[in-house]
Amino acid sequence: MSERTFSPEQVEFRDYCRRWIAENRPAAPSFRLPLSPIEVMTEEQRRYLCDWQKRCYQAGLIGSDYPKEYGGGGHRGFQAIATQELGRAAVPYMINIIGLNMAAPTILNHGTDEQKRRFLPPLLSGDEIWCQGFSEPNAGSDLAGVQASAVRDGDQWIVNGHKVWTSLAHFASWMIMLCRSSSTHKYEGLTYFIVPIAGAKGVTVRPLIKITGETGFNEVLFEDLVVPDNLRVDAVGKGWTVAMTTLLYERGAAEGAGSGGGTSLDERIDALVALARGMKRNGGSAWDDGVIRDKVMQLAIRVEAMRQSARRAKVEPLTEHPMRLPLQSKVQISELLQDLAAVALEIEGPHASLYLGDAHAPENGQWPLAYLNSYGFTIAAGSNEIQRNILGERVLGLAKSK
Amino acid sequence: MSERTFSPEQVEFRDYCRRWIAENRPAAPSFRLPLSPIEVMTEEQRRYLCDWQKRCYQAGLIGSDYPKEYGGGGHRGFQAIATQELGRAAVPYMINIIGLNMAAPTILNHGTDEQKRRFLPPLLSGDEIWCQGFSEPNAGSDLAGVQASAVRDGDQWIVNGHKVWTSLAHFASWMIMLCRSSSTHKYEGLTYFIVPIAGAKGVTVRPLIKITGETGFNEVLFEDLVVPDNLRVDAVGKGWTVAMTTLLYERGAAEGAGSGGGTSLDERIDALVALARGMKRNGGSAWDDGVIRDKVMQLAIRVEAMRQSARRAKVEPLTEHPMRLPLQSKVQISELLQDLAAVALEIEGPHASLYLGDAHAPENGQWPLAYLNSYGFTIAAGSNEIQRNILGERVLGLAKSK
Amino acid sequence: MAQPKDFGFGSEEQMVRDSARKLLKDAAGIETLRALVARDHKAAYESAVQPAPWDERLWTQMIELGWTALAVPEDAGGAGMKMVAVAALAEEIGRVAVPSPLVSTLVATMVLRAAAERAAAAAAGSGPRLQDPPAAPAWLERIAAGTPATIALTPPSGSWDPADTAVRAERNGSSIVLRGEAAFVQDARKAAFFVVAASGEGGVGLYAVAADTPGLTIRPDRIADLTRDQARLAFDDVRIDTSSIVAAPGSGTEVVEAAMPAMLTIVAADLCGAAEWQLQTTTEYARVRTQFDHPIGFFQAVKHPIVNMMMDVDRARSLVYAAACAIDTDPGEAPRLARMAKAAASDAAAFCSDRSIQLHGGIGFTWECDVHLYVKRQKHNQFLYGDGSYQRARLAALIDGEAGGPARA
Amino acid sequence: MAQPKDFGFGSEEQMVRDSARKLLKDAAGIETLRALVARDHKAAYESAVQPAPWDERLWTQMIELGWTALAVPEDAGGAGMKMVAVAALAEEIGRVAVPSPLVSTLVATMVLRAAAERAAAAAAGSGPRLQDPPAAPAWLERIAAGTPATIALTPPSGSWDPADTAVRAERNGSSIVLRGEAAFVQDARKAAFFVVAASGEGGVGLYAVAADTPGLTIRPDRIADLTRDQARLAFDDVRIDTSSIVAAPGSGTEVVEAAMPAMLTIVAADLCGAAEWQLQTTTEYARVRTQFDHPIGFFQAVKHPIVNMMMDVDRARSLVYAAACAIDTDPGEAPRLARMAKAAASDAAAFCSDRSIQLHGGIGFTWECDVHLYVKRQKHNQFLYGDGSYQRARLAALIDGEAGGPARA
Repeated sequence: MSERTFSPEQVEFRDYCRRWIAENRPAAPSFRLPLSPIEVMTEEQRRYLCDWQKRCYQAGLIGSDYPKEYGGGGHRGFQAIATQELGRAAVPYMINIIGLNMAAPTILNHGTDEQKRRFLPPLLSGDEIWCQGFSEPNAGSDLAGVQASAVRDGDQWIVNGHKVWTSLAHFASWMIMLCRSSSTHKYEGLTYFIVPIAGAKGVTVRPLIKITGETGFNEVLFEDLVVPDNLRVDAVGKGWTVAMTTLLYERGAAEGAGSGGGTSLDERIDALVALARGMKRNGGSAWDDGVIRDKVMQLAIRVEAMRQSARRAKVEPLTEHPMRLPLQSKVQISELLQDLAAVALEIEGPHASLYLGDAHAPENGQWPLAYLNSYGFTIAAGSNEIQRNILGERVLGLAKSK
Repeated sequence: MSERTFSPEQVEFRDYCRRWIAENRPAAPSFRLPLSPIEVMTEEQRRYLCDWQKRCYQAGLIGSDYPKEYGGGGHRGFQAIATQELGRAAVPYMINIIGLNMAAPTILNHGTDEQKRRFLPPLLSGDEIWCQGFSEPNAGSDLAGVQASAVRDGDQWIVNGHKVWTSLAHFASWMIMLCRSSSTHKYEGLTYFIVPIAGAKGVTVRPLIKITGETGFNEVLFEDLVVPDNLRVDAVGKGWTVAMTTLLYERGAAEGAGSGGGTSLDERIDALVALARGMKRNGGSAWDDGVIRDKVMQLAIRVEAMRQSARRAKVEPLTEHPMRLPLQSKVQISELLQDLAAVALEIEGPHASLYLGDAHAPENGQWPLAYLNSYGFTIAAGSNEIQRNILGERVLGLAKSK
Repeated sequence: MAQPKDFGFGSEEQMVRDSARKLLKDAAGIETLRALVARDHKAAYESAVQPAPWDERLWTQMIELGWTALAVPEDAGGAGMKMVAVAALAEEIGRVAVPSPLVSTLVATMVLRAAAERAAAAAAGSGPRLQDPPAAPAWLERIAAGTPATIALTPPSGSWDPADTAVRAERNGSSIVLRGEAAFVQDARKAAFFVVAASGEGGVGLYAVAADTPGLTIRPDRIADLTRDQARLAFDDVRIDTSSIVAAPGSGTEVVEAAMPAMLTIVAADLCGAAEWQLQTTTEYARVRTQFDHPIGFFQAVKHPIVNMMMDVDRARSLVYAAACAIDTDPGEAPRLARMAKAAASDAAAFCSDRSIQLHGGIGFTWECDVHLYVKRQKHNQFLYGDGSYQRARLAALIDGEAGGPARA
Repeated sequence: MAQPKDFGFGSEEQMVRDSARKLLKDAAGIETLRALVARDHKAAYESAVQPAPWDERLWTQMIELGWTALAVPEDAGGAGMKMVAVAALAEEIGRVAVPSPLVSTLVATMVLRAAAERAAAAAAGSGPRLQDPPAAPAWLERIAAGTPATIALTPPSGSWDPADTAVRAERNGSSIVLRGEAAFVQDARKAAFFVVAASGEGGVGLYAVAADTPGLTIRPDRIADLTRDQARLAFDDVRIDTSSIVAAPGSGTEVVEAAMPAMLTIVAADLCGAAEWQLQTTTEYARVRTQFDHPIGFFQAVKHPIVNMMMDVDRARSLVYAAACAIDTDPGEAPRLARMAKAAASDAAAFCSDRSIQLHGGIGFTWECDVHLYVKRQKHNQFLYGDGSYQRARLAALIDGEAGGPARA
């Protein structure tokens, strides 16, 4: 974001955002807010966060760049400003992260006008929560191995199957879902749907417990769910293409920030330095330890590089293959978050044993939690092993590993 | 080697070795001796080193544990002592390293009595130099993909093919060679031979130039070479099994030490510390740099662990799968040597640019040379990628990556 | 290297290891562990006070098999077994990740042993005279008889140097008063007494304090690892007598330093046993789990990391037995080898933990999969007494302190 | 981050880059390079004096295309192009690994530019008054006109801090005498003059010294990299006059510090270009080379390292243009971003070099395979002005020096 190149409108909007946030910052909740929206578990957390997203939406800080007719602000280059200001202010994140970061851009890119009018406004306002149904028990990392079936029946589809890793499904009205509409072709046999979750007949949502001891992500079972054809996204057999679009936007989800604030990566680096300065290690502070300094700086470099690569990806003369940088971001961010947490534990030393809610845990024990949760990002949405296959095959043209 | 458990004979032998080495240490040559025997290039180097090996052999410091009838000393537990004393004394290495470390043990394990009587004595004395013919232009890392053919013709074999990476072939009388005797089975189609090199009809030795600019390893072409059947090692179709035995003993070759001295890994660690103490880095010495200290200590730990694993491999109750430790040593040592050299370059900083023979190069520029040569060990004799397949498949029972 | 080729691991040591393997296989399998510590995720992490479940019946069996007496010198009623036997036992404990005070008790034993040796040396006149009779042997006898114990040497800052202790000792006449805090006390709620480092005039001393001594409060930490408990000890005018002085003021840091190689070796052995479980479990999963029409172990992105796990474990395991053997036969080598063993084991545990989750894929991220139980135990032990880079910093300091290269420093 | 979204990389900069790509593709292909530097392995490493072959005709074309004038300010007869253009040019040079004095000349240009700016500031009264007329512009004009130059700031110890220079300057009247040694001078045998750091009363100054000045001896090093030459300069009573004083005594270190971000960015860009060649070449080999009935790129043990090479290169490349853009538009950010760029590029080069040999297998170990030419150039640049961990140590020091976190320090 180059403030130097701001238009007068953008400058004005930035100032407006700052004012509005200053005046409308929500009171800290009496209960713990999880680190990331995909860990939201309780009804009181949901209500608090939905209320916050709605107010941001009404104030124009969410959906700013979406067309007016789809419930957006109809601006250009406003959302990044609002997002940045929300981030700087470190206010709560947007709960409808999967809707905002994955469903909305997918629908905008591939959906019908009818779908856009119907789904985008309540998505942006947070009135309807969204979840994602890609992973399956037997297709964890082989996304194209999806088996949940959609069988055409006149102008509707009968959906059966089993999805896992569906964060927020326990609150969700809708799911973006990848289904197998034909078993003859692996990739061309996939079709992409919007399917109802809350209260829908034939849908069962079961919470799964994570290694952290948190719930907050689910498995969803479909038994003869009836889905009208007008909830199909893009053409029959185009599911893989649409899913790739969705994954391109998942970045935000992995970062745990969402389109609306949360801790920025820069802030996490600052936090590591502060943490290291405060921790005793081998006679001095951890920050005096050359190895710790080196590791923290390696992370700082990766954070900066990610920001600069996102910037370079938009500069055509400085990019080769158009997918070369975008397809890297999932691997980069998920591994960065993992290494960040691992280094934080090293800095904490014995304090790394202290878990969430321990009276003496540094930063309330968030780092051991973040470390465990980081595997959600390196495993989900196409494990990083598969991401590397995709990069090698689609970008570099190496032979398919399967 | 536990001196505490030495028998009186061993103590006496150790003292004898020390005395003999002290009295017979060869005069430093007027020319440069390469870091490792497989880099020996010139005739004067060969003569100097062959003479040294012969004197060690005659003194009983080489072949000490081989049976008397095969030209050995007929002792038990003497060779390790002699090797250790030669190592401590940092005298020149044994030039016939491939003979000593690979051919001799293979022949002893799989050869006929006739073969042992014929080949072992001149091998131990260094009168006959040996080389190894496993790798081929199209079977670099796929050892079982060997194409050099041996076609039976009565009681002899006709050998055709092309071997690469044959260090010392330009001096060698004999080669241990893996040939394809049947194209129907990949593994069972291999047979192992002893074949003549020097002066043999149908054999051409061509030097290859390494990335270091050194020659010292070759390609060997075979055109209708006639090999009598009594030079076959073990049964027809048993070649793969015999080759595995050979590779088990290659360890020494990778270490560049050979059965008789050279720089020990401990000495290389000491050298790194000394180097770091002498190099300026960021205001202090490189040894004051926490990152450098950490990296050198990581290497020291790997060196010690390798020694202790070799020790543990012989203690049945502390090992699981019998091949688990032995099959690791090639990967471990080759990567250790590579990382050692890479860290040495980091310590040297700008001095790492100075190559062999530069007046101001630390340690005469050996480290940049050692770094480049280290790839010989990670690539040759089954690349480390293949070694990891073998470990995963043969030791852990994972599915063959073929 | 003046040590027996076979690490001195003979038939006696093998018997200890094999009987341990047998008992633990029957009494502490993975199902038992899961039922014991992971039945309810809410209870595990959200109870007001974190539960610290352990199998006291199993503990009785351990005592009957003589595991607490194992490392206690014979003259204190113990079996006086070699360190290689203790290491093998700790390795088996790690392999099953069983919650019990055994490892903490073995560690406390090592400190008390060092204290007793020093006191004996002093009595023999080869050290400074003592004003009080040596108390360590009596406490060792209690351990031999089956009393669980643990050490409390570490201040809230987490410094591993007992000289930094945050407990003060004040003596008047034959009674000593302790004030302050000790943190990161392992298995505190299972121990019957603590070996406490406290500073006072004369320097740091070590004191054995019964868990039920008035003025001593045990404040449980909330930790990630479900296979142990950890606590802070608050000393509010805790009054003890001279029979509690296991290391006289001024000798405490030296005693701990003497015991440190054994302490590091025990934790490193525990790490190795657990890492081997992670290796075997991940290997088994890679054999049976199929994707893209192959068992995932077919793919080098799975196979090669597993092979690297194996090589890390073996590196660490070889160093553990080398360190243990040095403690038995070649003490001068022990500090270097023990630091190396803890460094290698900590790094192996970190890598094996990382890959064991990742390679299990989605299932590995769920509570129902046992992998997380070991990951959390490994992360805990990785940092206990200092992680890999901490140990390497100490190794480099050893080199600066002495002549010769690292490989023999 | 107050910088243009597109790094300010517009049509002009693109034209420079594209014309460079075209010329170098035609005039400096891999066959040309091999024929130039690697025809004879004995000559390369065993001649009494190591040869330093370069294509002087190509150099003339570079001058004609205005590459030496590119970074020279317009008021000194240059094109005064942006740093992003200079970075793009350096990247193209690295991609073909062509031996030429261009990179060294660009680096010298950056130091002279910083010197000229400081002198101008001084003249404008915003700095200490100067006793001599500023000489830097005149030397910049020579470069613009096509004179190759290089810097000589580094003592034999290899310290990158010009304050440690091993050259002494002694002034009497209008003449200065230089005595001592400068080491690690890049392309010394191709340069027509050197920018030398020398200490004297008043502190470290910078002096431009023609290569043929009496008393100056160029002693070529024997180096591994065949795509450049490096030498030591011996100054035996080298007499120069005030027209050689490009930075007055006391201002030398400051000037070099001001130029350092640009110096680091140029070398980092060179590293990125060469790393991209290593990536593409290794990728191509993995596509065509078949083993086990598959192109080796089929195997994840080959595919995934190549993908990691790509991610390393992209990380570094993004930082290079960020640093260059900061130098153009946001100087406060430049030191941090340039150190990051050099760190990332050095590490990327190290990894790409390592894998480019290993994944080429047997052939990659032979002289006939071009891979080694790039590996040696990369190892050289990896350490020039400090490798990855050196840069990170400086970055951490930046944080200690300033408020705010590393990401904005």
